[in-house]
Amino acid sequence: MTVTSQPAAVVDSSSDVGAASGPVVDLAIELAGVRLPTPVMTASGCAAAGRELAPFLDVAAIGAVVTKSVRLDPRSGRATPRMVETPSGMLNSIGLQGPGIDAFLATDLPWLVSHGARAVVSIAGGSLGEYAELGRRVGSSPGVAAVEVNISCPNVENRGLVFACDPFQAARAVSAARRGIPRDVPVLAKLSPDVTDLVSIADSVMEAGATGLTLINTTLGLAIDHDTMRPVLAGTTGGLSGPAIRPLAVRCVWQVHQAMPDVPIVGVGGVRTGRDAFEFLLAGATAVQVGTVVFHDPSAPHRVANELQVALAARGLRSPAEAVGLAHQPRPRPEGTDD
Amino acid sequence: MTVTSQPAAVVDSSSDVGAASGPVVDLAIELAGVRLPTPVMTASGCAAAGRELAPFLDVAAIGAVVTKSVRLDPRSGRATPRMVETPSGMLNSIGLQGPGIDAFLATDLPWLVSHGARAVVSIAGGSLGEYAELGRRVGSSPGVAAVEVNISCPNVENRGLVFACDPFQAARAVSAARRGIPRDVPVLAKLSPDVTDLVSIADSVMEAGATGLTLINTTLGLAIDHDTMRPVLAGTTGGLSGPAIRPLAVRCVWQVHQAMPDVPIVGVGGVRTGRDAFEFLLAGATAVQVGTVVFHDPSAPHRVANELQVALAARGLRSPAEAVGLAHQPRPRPEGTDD
Amino acid sequence: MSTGPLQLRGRVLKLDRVGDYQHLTLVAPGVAERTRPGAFVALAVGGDHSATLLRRAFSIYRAKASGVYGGTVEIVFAVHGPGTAWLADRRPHDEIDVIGPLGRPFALPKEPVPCVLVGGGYGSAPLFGLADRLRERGCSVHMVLGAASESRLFGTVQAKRSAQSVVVTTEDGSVGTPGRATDVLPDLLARTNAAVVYACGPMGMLSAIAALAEQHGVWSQCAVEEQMACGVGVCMTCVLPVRGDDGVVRMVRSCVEGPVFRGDRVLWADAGTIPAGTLGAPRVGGHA
Amino acid sequence: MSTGPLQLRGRVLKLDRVGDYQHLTLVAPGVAERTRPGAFVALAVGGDHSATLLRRAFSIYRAKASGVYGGTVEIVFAVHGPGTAWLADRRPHDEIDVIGPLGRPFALPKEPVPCVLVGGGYGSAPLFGLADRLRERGCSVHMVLGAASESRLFGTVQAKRSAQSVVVTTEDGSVGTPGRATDVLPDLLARTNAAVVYACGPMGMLSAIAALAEQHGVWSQCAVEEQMACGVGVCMTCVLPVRGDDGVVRMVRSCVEGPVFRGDRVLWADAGTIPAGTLGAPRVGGHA
Ligand SMILES: Cc1cc2nc3c(=O)[nH]c(=O)nc-3n(C[C@H](O)[C@H](O)[C@H](O)COP(=O)(O)OP(=O)(O)OC[C@H]3O[C@@H](n4cnc5c(N)ncnc54)[C@H](O)[C@@H]3O)c2cc1C
Ligand SMILES: Cc1cc2nc3c(=O)[nH]c(=O)nc-3n(C[C@H](O)[C@H](O)[C@H](O)COP(=O)(O)OP(=O)(O)OC[C@H]3O[C@@H](n4cnc5c(N)ncnc54)[C@H](O)[C@@H]3O)c2cc1C
Ligand SMILES: Cc1cc2nc3c(=O)[nH]c(=O)nc-3n(C[C@H](O)[C@H](O)[C@H](O)COP(=O)(O)O)c2cc1C
Ligand SMILES: Cc1cc2nc3c(=O)[nH]c(=O)nc-3n(C[C@H](O)[C@H](O)[C@H](O)COP(=O)(O)O)c2cc1C
Ligand code: FES
Ligand code: FES
Repeated sequence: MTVTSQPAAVVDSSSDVGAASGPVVDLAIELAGVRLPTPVMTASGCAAAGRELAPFLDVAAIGAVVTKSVRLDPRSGRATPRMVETPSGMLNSIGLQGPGIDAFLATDLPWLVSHGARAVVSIAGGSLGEYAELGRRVGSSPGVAAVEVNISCPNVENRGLVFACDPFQAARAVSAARRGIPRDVPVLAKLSPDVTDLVSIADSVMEAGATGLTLINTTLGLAIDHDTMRPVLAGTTGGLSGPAIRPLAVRCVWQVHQAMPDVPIVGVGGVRTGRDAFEFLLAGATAVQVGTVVFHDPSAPHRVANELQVALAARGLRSPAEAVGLAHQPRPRPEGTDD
Repeated sequence: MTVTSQPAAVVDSSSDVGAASGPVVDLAIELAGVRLPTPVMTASGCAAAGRELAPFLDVAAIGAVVTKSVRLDPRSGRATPRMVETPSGMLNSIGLQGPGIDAFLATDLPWLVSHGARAVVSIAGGSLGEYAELGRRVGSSPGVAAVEVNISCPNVENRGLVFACDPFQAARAVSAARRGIPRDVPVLAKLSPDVTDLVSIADSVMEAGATGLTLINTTLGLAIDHDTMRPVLAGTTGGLSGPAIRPLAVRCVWQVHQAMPDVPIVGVGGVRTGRDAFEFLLAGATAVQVGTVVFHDPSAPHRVANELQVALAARGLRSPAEAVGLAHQPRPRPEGTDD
Repeated sequence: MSTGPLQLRGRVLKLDRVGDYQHLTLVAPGVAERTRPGAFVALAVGGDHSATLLRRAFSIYRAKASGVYGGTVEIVFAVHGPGTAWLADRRPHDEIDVIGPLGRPFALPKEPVPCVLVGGGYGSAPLFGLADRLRERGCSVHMVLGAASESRLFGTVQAKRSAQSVVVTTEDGSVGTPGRATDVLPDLLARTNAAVVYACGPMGMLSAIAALAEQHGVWSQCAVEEQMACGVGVCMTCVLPVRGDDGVVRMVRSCVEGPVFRGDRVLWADAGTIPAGTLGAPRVGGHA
Repeated sequence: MSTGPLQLRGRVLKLDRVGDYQHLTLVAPGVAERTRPGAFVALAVGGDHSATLLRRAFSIYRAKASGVYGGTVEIVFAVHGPGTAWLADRRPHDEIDVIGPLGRPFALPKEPVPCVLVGGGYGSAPLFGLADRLRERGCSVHMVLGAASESRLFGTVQAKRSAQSVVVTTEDGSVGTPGRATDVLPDLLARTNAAVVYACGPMGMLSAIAALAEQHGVWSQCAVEEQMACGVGVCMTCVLPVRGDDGVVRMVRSCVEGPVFRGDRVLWADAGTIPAGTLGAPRVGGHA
């Protein structure tokens, strides 16, 4: 399973020609204190624990591998069907199927470490106690580049309400996880867009000890089968992802960066090409993740980084960092006004 | 401008064949007491005041024409660019350009009435006073089939916060408008999906006197131009619409119908084909609106109704009403279990 | 009866490369009969499951009312993004959903006066039909075709048949007079004693032409190219500040009130803004 | 070295209609060398701006390591939705992004035993390569091809070359024995003294075959067709309850641990559910 692959799928860099004449772009970035060779990572739940992507890219060369959110105990996940294709996206309702934290730390994490990948471990709990325990276990494991706290989970102790939808509960989950994680391991809180006031949630998880934010998790959707006339997904609703939601994700990054320009943000939602990644940087993200598009093109985290390099060079930028938040600068005057 | 058009664009009814053998479907519905010949209307802002669609469909034969939201005074709208195409959707930031209520009532409404269309007049205010005044003016005009209250507007009296994002403000806007509108004219409150708890907003606008709900308005998005490296839209953010958001819209209809099964709902968001319309009915909508897809195919409100008729017949349903909310019934057992 | 746009499934008859452009001929019965020079068509792109929903607008280059295959319309386009790339990938017999003709055409002079027609790049496309109509009315026709380089010119050979005189300009000097179309215009206006200048091309060019026309006391008719989501007047995306007969500036839809405008009516320098004093000009903005 | 899937831009060599199916030959150098019977390819559909992002999975019908054009893979498919409609619209020289070979192939018997191969509809596609391999090992091969009607059968002529005996069944009786493939199976298993039954087709058929095989004390190898979003093991959509060697039932990914499973290991009746006792079986569910 270590065969190198041919160049792949989607390329969309028509206006990026002439890049050869641009500056030499070093793609390396620093995210919340961690150095990554490129700003393009996988997204949680869209790369398993990295191993299956090895035939399609070099896991050591991409920004990082963000692993599927792991729960404390093994989980079977939901019944099938677990996905529906939707226009330029998909709905999923996997139900966090996984081996549980012990098996993950015993098998998956060492594989990533031994293959030279930066492992960003995503954890998900159903209660504050679980977040705390997961934080402790992951925090005491060597080789973790960063921890991502997925708080888009129902809180069994609070009528099943999703942690991410309430600033107070969101903060408590992040703070519970944070406690067991060494200071020098960054903690990214991953937020849901399905809230009235994202900035207030962002604010409260930062207060609770997060080092940065991952924006965004999927947005809640539903599809109905025309033939059975019932919801397609066994879990009824599912998370909407893919290019369809990119404008939503870019807006979330924009709003949070606008309100808190110093907070490191990892942008995720519909990244398909290097130009999409560039758009997230311009909105204020330091790094990006590729989720659904990996299903379309498993080499995407590698390809997107290459395309981003071309896009940066074509615009005279020498590093991803130079692009971060640029779109917030005042607009040049509209064409046609000449004074 | 009254030329009949040829059959058009998108058709997607592969599994609906054999419809000829199904029952005869009468597409007429009753929406909050108003009889409509089909459950398929235009969406506000996507059909102007109906007149421009006359070359492509018979305005008298479609369910209703929902007019562009009208403000009290004439408005120039926002600077251009006002739109960006996005994957399976678009962002818009028109800024409610329009002639103001007086010109609307003098010109646009009489045109619709004289052409036999059912006119659903959408109103939008920037303050409670404006909603009240708009309600009075529209309420005293003959020929209004229903009023749609667009509350996705910033409230100038409340730090520019959007009415639709707060149950209390949303209710106040609807109640202000409702006061001047005769009892027998239904009032549809149009809600935004960009809230943590849609059901609570739905609940409070119904309490405030709405007769039904239109779900959903666009969701907030943003796109950045790769070349200028600034937001594409002159208005920075814009509303995301089109098939990309259909799963989100269907979810909103589902959630509200689940919580309040007796409330008439008009589903809107990404309807492209009769099967999409069918999906909204199954989720709990009594009628649907076609917005963005009208730009793709101006005959869509007519075409979608025809396709819906085929879809209903193929499933043995004799009217749209028979489909409403069906997807909420318990699921038949999964295949493979035979006891 | 034969007014107003049609919507129909057109069929590709031919698709040829011409310089940097694609020349597409569509069988679209009924459209030609209604077409007047300056009108455009709006094409759906990407097929039944397209991720690109918005129609693409193209000036009608030629429209033939009948023929072996029924009426045809022709357009000339540059591959730019996904929509035009999809169009360039069509084959004969493929179907394309067409709406047309759309928009207000060029206004024709009542008298047989000298006319100058200026086309920038593919902007020359609608001028050949216009030239025919003008000549039918006894007008003399002079053409200027300008582009960045030779491959971006369209119709230079045909121009010689359509016009009494033709000037070609290229910015890189690869053919014709080096420079811009507007560089040669003052001279031409004077020399031909033109009463009307017709123009189609990029905004910058139109703006300059409208100004020159005013300086020379000549009417101008400019076909603009604003971003359009629908092309039929229902979305309000394609607006531009234009001064009306009543002196009031309004944001008007270029798809239904244009694409051809009187050059002296458009507030060229203010395009992309809402100029102060426009009807209903901005206060605190509402999102919609 | 020659294991593991490749990702590459395949090129369409041929696309033919066969009954109700399309037979697609792709130039995809390197894939054939790695292919074993039962493996599949996952194709990207809809082009660079596709609204249909998920790959479509197809059993490999034939794979040729070399040839005039380099190695090829062939698939047989039915037009079903937008993805297969797009594939059916390809022309020679068009590019298609291919990943393959994927999945665990059919396990081959170590001894030269009699084998029965059952294909439902296009499910026969992977059986011809399998038959070749089995005959190479000295196994006798007997085939059953079943479908709803004649036009939904694939490969009846080729089956006669691949197998010692062939039974064809159609539900409408349009050709062969009227009824289902499973109707003729008990007899055939007994008559041929089969040691292994290989099957590819709809879930209902596989389930019935696995049960019959158990009744007859025969091994079964079933290639399932679960909905797949990625095909490469990263999304967890394609799971199915399968009992492991340790007796524990797990939700296993049919793209990497299948598509071929031992028929006696799959909990057929529970597909589409999480059977009680499955490792990590449902508690209050979390959305993700
Ligand atoms: C009245 C009119 C006449 C036109 N005539 C011609 C013609 O004869 N030949 C020709 O090559 N082009 C013409 N154009 C421009 C043509 O519409 C665009 O090149 C085309 O829409 C680009 O689509 P795309 O998918 O390739 O590019 P994209 O940039 O991906 O398009 C994205 C969106 O922006 C819009 N858009 C992009 N560029 C333009 C543009 N220049 N003008 C308006 N909208 C744009 C598209 O319609 C689409 O909605 C005309 C435009 C208008 C408004
Ligand atoms: C291992 C495997 C081998 C297959 N081999 C063949 C083959 O040889 N010939 C053939 O015609 N078909 C085969 N299929 C089924 C084929 O993948 C589907 O017919 C195809 O994905 C339908 O795509 P669509 O866009 O036309 O339909 P749509 O229904 O629009 O597809 C929508 C989504 O559902 C998925 N899907 C739909 N139907 C199926 C299905 N039956 N199985 C799995 N996923 C599905 C698609 O992948 C896509 O993600 C195989 C499937 C699998 C899993
Ligand atoms: C199949 C699937 C499974 C996912 N599982 C997880 C998960 O376990 N944890 C998590 O934080 N996000 C999960 N996500 C969300 C993604 O990480 C990402 O936030 C979202 O899909 C938006 O990005 P995209 O559009 O690039 O997919 C999942 C997404 C998909 C499509
Ligand atoms: C260009 C445009 C303008 C719109 N203007 C309005 C408006 O004035 N009032 C309103 O309530 N909704 C407006 N909407 C929202 C639509 O009515 C509809 O709720 C939304 O677009 C989702 O439906 P769709 O996906 O079918 O477009 C507008 C949408 C678009 C695309
Ligand atoms: S393009 Fe829609 S109004 Fe002009
Ligand atoms: S299809 Fe994605 S894991 Fe099997």
